[in-house]
Amino acid sequence: MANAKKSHALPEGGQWPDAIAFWAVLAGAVLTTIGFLMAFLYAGPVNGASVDGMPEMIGGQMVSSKLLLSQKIFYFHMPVAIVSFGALAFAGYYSVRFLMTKNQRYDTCAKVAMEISLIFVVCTMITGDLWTRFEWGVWWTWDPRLTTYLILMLIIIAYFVLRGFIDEPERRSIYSAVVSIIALVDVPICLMITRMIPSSIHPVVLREGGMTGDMGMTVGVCMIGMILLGFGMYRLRFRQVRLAQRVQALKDELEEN
Amino acid sequence: MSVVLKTPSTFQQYKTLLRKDLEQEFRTKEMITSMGIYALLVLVVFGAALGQTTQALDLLQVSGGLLWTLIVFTSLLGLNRSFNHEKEQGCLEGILLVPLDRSVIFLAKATSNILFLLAVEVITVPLFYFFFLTAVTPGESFWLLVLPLLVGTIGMAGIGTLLSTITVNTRGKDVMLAVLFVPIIFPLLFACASATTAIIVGAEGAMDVFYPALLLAAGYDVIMLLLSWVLYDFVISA
Amino acid sequence: MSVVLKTPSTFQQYKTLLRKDLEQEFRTKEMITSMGIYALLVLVVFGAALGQTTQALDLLQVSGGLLWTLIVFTSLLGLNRSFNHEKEQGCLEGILLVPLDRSVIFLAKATSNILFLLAVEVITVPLFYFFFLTAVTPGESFWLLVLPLLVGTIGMAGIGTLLSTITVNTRGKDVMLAVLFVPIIFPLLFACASATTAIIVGAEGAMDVFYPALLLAAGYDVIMLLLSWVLYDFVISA
Amino acid sequence: MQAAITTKKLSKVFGTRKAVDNISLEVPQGAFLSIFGPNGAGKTTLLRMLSTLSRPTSGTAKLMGIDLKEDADKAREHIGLISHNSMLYPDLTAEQNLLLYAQLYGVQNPHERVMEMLEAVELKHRRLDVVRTFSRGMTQRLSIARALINDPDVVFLDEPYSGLDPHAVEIFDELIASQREGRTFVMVSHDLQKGFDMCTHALVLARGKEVAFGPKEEFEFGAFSLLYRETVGMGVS
Amino acid sequence: MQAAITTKKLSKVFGTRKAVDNISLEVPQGAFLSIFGPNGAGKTTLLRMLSTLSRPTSGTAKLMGIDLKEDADKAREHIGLISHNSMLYPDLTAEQNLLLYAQLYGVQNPHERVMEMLEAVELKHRRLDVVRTFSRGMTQRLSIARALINDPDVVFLDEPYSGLDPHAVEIFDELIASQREGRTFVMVSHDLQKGFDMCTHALVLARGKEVAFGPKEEFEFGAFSLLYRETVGMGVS
Ligand code: HEM
Ligand SMILES: Nc1ncnc2c1ncn2[C@@H]1O[C@H](COP(=O)(O)OP(=O)(O)OP(=O)(O)O)[C@@H](O)[C@H]1O
Ligand SMILES: Nc1ncnc2c1ncn2[C@@H]1O[C@H](COP(=O)(O)OP(=O)(O)OP(=O)(O)O)[C@@H](O)[C@H]1O
Ligand SMILES: [Mg+2]
Ligand SMILES: [Mg+2]
Repeated sequence: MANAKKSHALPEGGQWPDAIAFWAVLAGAVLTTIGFLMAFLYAGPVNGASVDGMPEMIGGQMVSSKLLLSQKIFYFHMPVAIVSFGALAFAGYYSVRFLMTKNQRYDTCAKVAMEISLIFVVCTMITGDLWTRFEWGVWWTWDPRLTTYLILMLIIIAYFVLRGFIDEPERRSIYSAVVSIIALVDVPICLMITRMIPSSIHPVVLREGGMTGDMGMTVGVCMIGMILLGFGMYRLRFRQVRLAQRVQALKDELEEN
Repeated sequence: MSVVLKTPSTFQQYKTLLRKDLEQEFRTKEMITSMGIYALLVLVVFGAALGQTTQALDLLQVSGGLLWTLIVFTSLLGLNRSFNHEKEQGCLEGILLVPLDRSVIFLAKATSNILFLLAVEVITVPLFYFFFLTAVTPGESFWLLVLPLLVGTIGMAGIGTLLSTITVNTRGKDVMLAVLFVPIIFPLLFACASATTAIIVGAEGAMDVFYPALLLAAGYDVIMLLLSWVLYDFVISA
Repeated sequence: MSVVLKTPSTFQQYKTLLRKDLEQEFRTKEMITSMGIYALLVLVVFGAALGQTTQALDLLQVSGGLLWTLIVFTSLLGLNRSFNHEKEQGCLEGILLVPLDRSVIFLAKATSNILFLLAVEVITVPLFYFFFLTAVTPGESFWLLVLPLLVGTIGMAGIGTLLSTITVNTRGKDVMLAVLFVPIIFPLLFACASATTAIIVGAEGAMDVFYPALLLAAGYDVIMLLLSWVLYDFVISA
Repeated sequence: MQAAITTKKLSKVFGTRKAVDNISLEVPQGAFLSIFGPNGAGKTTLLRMLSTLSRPTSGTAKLMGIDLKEDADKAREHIGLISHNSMLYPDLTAEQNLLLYAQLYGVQNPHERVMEMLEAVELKHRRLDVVRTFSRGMTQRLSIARALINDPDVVFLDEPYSGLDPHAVEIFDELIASQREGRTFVMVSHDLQKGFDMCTHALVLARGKEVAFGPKEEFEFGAFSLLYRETVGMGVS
Repeated sequence: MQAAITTKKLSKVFGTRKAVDNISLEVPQGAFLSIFGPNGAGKTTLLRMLSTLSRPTSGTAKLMGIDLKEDADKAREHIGLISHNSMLYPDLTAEQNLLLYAQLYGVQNPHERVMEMLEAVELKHRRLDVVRTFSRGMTQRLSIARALINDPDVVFLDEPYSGLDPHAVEIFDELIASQREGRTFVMVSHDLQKGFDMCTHALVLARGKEVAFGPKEEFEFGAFSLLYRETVGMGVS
């Protein structure tokens, strides 16, 4: 009952996390920049090889400098990918909450989380694809990881197309909640596929023995930066959407009286 | 006459609903003919597309993928129509007015979709064999093909029933269903196609691919069907 | 105000009708988004289907066929919707009430279908290239691809406009359109796919295949468009 | 003066069913013809033939002296039709919709004419809104504006009142009244009282055949009402 | 005796629009409630909530003493609904359609009950025909049979007369009259005269809010008519 009451009260304005949202974005940006610098200045190339324009011998393979440099993409690629999954998980959580309470607020939360995850998914695709270009020399292969991730992106796009194609608000939120929950099933598949299908050429760090300390440090900084960025963007966007809803509701109320 | 109501068992209601779909199909034969013809057309288009190659192409290698592409497109068509029937005269609301468990509606509809899809497959898979595989020699345990077919069909019809319940209420239903269905069904499609290809090629160690892929598909089926079942109540009452 | 009517020129009416379709699309972006996404989905399904192969498949050999299959399915979808719009509120009858030559309606609708299909191709063909052809080296006169694309698109949109006018009034429109469209379009599809494959493979003597195929396609276009134009009056007044 | 509508033995056959059977009418200019009859009597079919949307199986029909078979396009300049369907594109704005029709008809000052019509149906302030967002009553008003944009001499109305609330009905009545001067109207309706009040001529159809036709003066409401009840009592054909 | 329908502060919000706003009613068993109001007033929305097809945003509704939120399935046993849609499968025969619903409801002698209802709506001779071939009037009759097959205690009617010819209206009226004994009816209508004549209770809605509600005795037709006109004159919300 309390919930039902809240659900059609006016959409609230700012809440405490909004106060730190801006700072989170700022800190995230700073940390990511630091991570970027560390990737090139602090973290050593793989196995301590040096970048001097000459091919190096690593693990019995000749590796060119270009490849060693492109390895730097990793420091951004993985954190971005992880955050994209995280945002999706939050969207799924809010969708479940919405179905349980029918509180419109959760629908907005889920939608904004989806938007954030779309941004990060696109970034993963871009960084991953740049890497694909340097590492494997092609723009695209139908590797299982790449394919499943592309599919994940399509589901997220489908979520927004669905929202756009339904006019009634209640139906829209219920349907999109259901779709985002179903979409969540794809996340573990996407995560596990490199481990399940051995023929996959997408690397798995944990399987191949991990990173050196300096690399781990850099990844960590980037990771925290990206998480802060994701959170801050989420809150800022949420507040904007919520305030817009509030204005609309106030307008409607004025019109009615 | 006084009317006595006795709440029927869930199973009876399931049977009643399923029978309705079958009776309807029996009278019009609309679903099976249209899906069948469509499948045939898709086959022809594929044939033309692959017939382009000047060198002999290793058809065995792609046949699994082709077969499943065919099934996906055909089931898209069938799913689209199956809920259009329910909407036509507001029949779905008539059913919703009856005191029955919502998941019965899901189960009945999913079952009829499975049956229609299987019926269409009984026609198209031999045709597929005829068009693409008579020139080559598929592996000997070819008959195992029925397993991925069964698992895939069940999964597609199940999730498809949920999704088409959603899209029947949206603008541009046909595209919307495709947009949701294809990506969500993808892991299943992928696993089934792998299993099918392994079987058809029949190379050494085919079974090492076949069983894991089949298992994956079955697992996906179970998760998705459970999820669809749980979520169906929300979707249909929206 | 007294109303003065001056019968506008055919070309003006053509422009007015075409502008209506474009304005509508501009507002909703429905046709292009839905066709675009659908094309992307078909691409992914093909990719996954062909990605199954353990041995490297000669993608160049099938790419022409794949591309055209993709275009056929996408245009089927678009054609289906384009007349649904006209039917929605009886708008087609509103247009028929106006004193204008029926073939203007055909030309305007065919033009808008061509434009939408081309717009979608502008997105999907690069994607197709990206997904399938970056790993291999297509022939060097690759850019000639635009010729069969243009010829094929014009033919498909033209005949498709006629056929979708017919099927929009039948039960089960989507299948009916596919059933009529695919066989009738088949020669065009075949010729275009040949030309495209020849170009993409770029082997010696490719041009010996390319130009005759293109010519065939163009000839088919001309005949079919003339025929559609003549027959349109009968179809739309039925 | 020339008659607005003249039909001679007009028939329409669907398969083996005669939807309209040998109808001969003559409706003078400026008249208001009400058509009555049970479901399936052929009213809509007759209206569609007269408005050139469907071709008669046999017989001739003339509109403002123009034979519909010979010169349909010329006749179309004189025709306005309001049917169950609004004939408006839901995704275009009110203004775009009217402009489309104005330009197709070749109205000389299309923009001014559109504004004038929007004002007449009191929708000028909503002209930039997409028709999809209009309520049923607003859509109906716009549909009237659309039908009258080419200043037609003959206006056909197929059950224009169905589904309207009383206020919407009032607005519609006023509009029709203000437009009657010099125009011929043909209206299909199931509401005997209303249809009879408005008309100058009445036609009762049953199973495609004419049961009664004539100027209103020839009928007395009581008797006409009885005749109508009887006809309708024949049931669905 | 227990009330047939009780609502307390029933509301339904679509997005930010309040389609039904704080409606509290109490309708005794055996009553006939007529609901009036302009287009978009929330009549259909209210009916859909009461017939469990849509969930209230807030407030409670009870039907025959059963809370709709808590035990919708139990309440559904008492509900019959005739909406704009026939809710009949066009490709099944009349008999198959009724049998489907009879069996879903768990009627004890489904075949006999179906025959009985077919006789009541005078369609027994057409029972083996597919509904697609039925005329509008016949479909409407079958739809009534469908709604009453489970012998519901409360029957909801949403604009049941729209599009019917006078004969079909008569048949419908007779059927309703013969079924009124012991049943509660709720009807939405734009026809004030008819709706007021039939009812024992009346409700006027505007913009989702109750404008007037009470047993018919409390209203005098002239005043009620005036109130209704005023409400409708408020226009589409
Ligand atoms: C478009 C192309 C790509 C996409 C969509 C993609 C996607 C992903 C995703 C989603 C993750 C995080 C999930 C996980 O940890 O398993 C990830 C991690 C990773 N990716 Fe990629 N990737 C792409 C290309 C590449 C390429 C070309 C390489 C290197 C050659 C690469 C190397 C890695 C590594 C090393 C990790 C961390 C893996 C781990 O910790 O298990 N990725 N990628
Ligand atoms: N396109 C068609 N094909 C076949 N039969 C048709 C067609 N259109 C109408 N009919 C038949 O012609 C007859 C007349 O139909 P029409 O629509 O003109 O009736 P009406 O008088 O407008 O009835 P209502 O009051 O229900 O609108 C009916 O029996 C109908 O079944
Ligand atoms: N599914 C929905 N989503 C959003 N808004 C809706 C929905 N259904 C109805 N509404 C809105 O709720 C209000 C009430 O609609 P409702 O259909 O109940 O009106 P009504 O009283 O039945 O009108 P009419 O006389 O035109 O049938 C309208 O403003 C309508 O736009
Ligand atoms: Mg009619
Ligand atoms: Mg209503």
